[in-house]
Amino acid sequence: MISDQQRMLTRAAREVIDGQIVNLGIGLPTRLFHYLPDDMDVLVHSENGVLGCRLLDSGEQPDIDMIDSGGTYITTRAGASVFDSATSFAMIRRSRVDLTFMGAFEVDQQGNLANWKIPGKFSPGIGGAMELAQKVARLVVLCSHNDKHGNPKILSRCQLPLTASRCVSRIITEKAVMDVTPEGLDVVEIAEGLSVEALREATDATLLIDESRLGRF
Amino acid sequence: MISDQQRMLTRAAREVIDGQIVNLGIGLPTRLFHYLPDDMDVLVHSENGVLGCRLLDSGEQPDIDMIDSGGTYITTRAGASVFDSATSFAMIRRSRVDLTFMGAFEVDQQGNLANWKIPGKFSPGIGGAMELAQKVARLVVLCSHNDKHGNPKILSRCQLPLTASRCVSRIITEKAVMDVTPEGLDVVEIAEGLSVEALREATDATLLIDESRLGRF
Amino acid sequence: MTLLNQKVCDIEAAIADIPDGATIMVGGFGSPGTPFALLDALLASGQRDLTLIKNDANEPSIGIGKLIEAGRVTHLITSHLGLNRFAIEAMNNGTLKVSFHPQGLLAEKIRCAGVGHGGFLTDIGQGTEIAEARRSIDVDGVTWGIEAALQADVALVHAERADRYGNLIYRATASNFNPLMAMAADRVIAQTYRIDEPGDLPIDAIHTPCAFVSQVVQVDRASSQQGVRPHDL
Amino acid sequence: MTLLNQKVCDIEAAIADIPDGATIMVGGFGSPGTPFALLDALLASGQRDLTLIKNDANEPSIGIGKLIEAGRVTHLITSHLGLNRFAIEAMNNGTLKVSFHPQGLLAEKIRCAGVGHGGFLTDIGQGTEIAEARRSIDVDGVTWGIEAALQADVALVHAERADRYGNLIYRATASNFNPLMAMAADRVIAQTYRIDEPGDLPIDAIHTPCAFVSQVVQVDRASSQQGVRPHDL
Repeated sequence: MISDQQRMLTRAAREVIDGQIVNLGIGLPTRLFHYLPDDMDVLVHSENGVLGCRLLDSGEQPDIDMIDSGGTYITTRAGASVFDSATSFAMIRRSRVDLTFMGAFEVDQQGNLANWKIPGKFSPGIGGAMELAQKVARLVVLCSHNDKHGNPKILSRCQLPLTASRCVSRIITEKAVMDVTPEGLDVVEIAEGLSVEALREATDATLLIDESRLGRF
Repeated sequence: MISDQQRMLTRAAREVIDGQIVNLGIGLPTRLFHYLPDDMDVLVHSENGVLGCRLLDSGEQPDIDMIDSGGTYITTRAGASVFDSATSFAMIRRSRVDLTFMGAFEVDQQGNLANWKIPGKFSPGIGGAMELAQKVARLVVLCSHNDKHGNPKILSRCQLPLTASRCVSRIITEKAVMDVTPEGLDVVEIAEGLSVEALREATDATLLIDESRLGRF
Repeated sequence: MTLLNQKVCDIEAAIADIPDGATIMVGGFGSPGTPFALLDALLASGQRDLTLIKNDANEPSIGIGKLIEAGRVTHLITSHLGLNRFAIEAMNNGTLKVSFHPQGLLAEKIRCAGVGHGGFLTDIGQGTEIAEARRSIDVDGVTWGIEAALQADVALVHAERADRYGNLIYRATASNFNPLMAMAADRVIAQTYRIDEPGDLPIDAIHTPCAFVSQVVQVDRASSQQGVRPHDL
Repeated sequence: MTLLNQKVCDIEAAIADIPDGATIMVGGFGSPGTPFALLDALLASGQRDLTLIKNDANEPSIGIGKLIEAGRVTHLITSHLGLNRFAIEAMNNGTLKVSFHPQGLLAEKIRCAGVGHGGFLTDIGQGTEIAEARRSIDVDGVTWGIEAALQADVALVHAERADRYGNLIYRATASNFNPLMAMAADRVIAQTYRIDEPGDLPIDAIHTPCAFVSQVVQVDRASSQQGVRPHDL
């Protein structure tokens, strides 16, 4: 049986269109590397200065000058390029990265995202998250539906300091695939076997659910 | 017998210190290429994006992708690099070009320089002159002492629109070598055979002349 | 943005949907780096009322000189027209509006748009007529002139070599404004002598990563010969 | 500036005259591009009360981590400390002042000093606490945040290869902040594995032209091994 994470990653990989430039946030999104088909013309951008990352094959020796922004040794695929940090963020700020996946502490129905700071508890710095969140053409949040205490992370309004406002297009959790709309979060898919009531209970945001067209994943 | 221009250029070449980065303005200063000794570690910067220009040897075929900022086909010497226009002007604005030679319509005893525009008569644009004049570490003006009507170009105050203010260190004409000082133009050398009176007559600025230490060139 | 696998196209298709009145950046400093073939296609395609952004106006009857002489350019944003007497004439008789910027500031205004900033603060031109035309601001007791980013609808750039994803390599002094303009326009059309497969260009040698480039067009090396002038000096 | 023919020197001489209290930029994103040998020399040389500017704090007990743990750093200007728990601890217990900037803005603030501008206008962080800390300005009806240029007394950079004039070539993701910092400090000290004669580096391959570099120091390739970590993911 596949895990929730595997199911989320399999679903998330379907967001990627052949020919796109994609950035994978640190944590769970980085694992999407394993889910992208090799035969697609997709380049993975990493903000430390590389476009066209791929994972090392098993047994392939790491190059100590070649990491991604999370510090993992990577290598490059055909069509890759390397560049300095200014060029890397120019790409981001000019929305030349088509799609990014990011984790979240909180995400809300306005599309606001909080994923960098928990005042008094966690503040290691913003890194590249703010620019990615604000400027990448399409931002898909990939996170657990609830925190480890069971509290909803999908909210009507974020409480934590924002990474960027009104930046999220879609949210994928183990429970649902939801799109940010002016009226609320439009639930386009729900986890196999999960009831609409259970989803509503686990969520602290306005959910728009039309059961007649609700997909399962 | 050598011409006035040859004498000026020979004198100007002595301004260059081994190990410097030098920019040669369009016109007469460009001819300094011919006067720089080959055995010096000197790199000539051209603002279109090359550091380490040299003239083509006679019979050497031009490369259509390799010009200097005046449009002349050039080539490069050992230690050269090429770069984009932003990098080229970063070098200039950061005063990483040690020395530039420029022509002048007018130059005055405050070190103000006018060499880009004659309102109503000549205004083809500023090009790179403003940034070079304002920011290169040392600016030596290389120009005729008087215009073609015999009017002084060395003035107490420029009348034409300025290229940059208080930017000139030294002026070399066919008549004299003069340094800009708070008290006036300090004449350090005078042309062989020229009288101090003739120099004063040809000049419309305060000249400081101490005949006991006055060099000839 | 254009998908990576859909960038190679023919020159007429690349130019055809540029509208009348477009603002177009054109690479090149003098002849090197000028996208002569794209400019010839633009001339043939017929767009009017263009605003061009280029370091210079090329020389008479080549490059953007052809477009200016054909009356297709309303406004030229540039640094220097010294080598094109027809452009100076058009400026002087009022048929061509010309906006001049110091060369390095022009480069930075373009780069500024290319990296997604709104403008930058400079001390270049303080005390000259350049500064009189712009707004200034005091920061920590220093007065800076504000230069706004300069954007365009389209950039036409020239590269020595490319791959079909749009990675670009420039050569020698044909680089100049090309890498800056290749970041700064909504749509970036690159002409090149050779289009390779992804992976054929060394990763450390790529000057403009493909992310910035919308379309890649292969042109004949002979198209650049219109810029060749007698060897001088 | 340093004359072209006087740039090669030994590592102790390069570091020795950095004063206490200096502001020092340090290249590198994580380990790649971090000038480990120069940092070790700085540690040995004894300067105190340093302000460091680096993307991150390396990892515990390597690179600038050593300087932080030795109590030699008063202020760190950075983007992210995620991989160095000792640096986070020092920040939390108040022994290290930390100023955070979004990574791309940090890069641009450095680059801004490197090209001689005073600052730039950005919309990054508008609507977040980043924007509350800075001044803003309206230009043509759009509100922009003003980010000031970030300068330093010294930059320590790492290059794969150099020549004795100071031309630099970076490699792979060891480029990162190095070319930006190599423009932005009053004095730029580059460490490299190999110093060639002028003319030995291909002119199109040079990333940082020698004009920006003050001193070049040859270091052993093994000096970078301190940044090697077990292969993860």
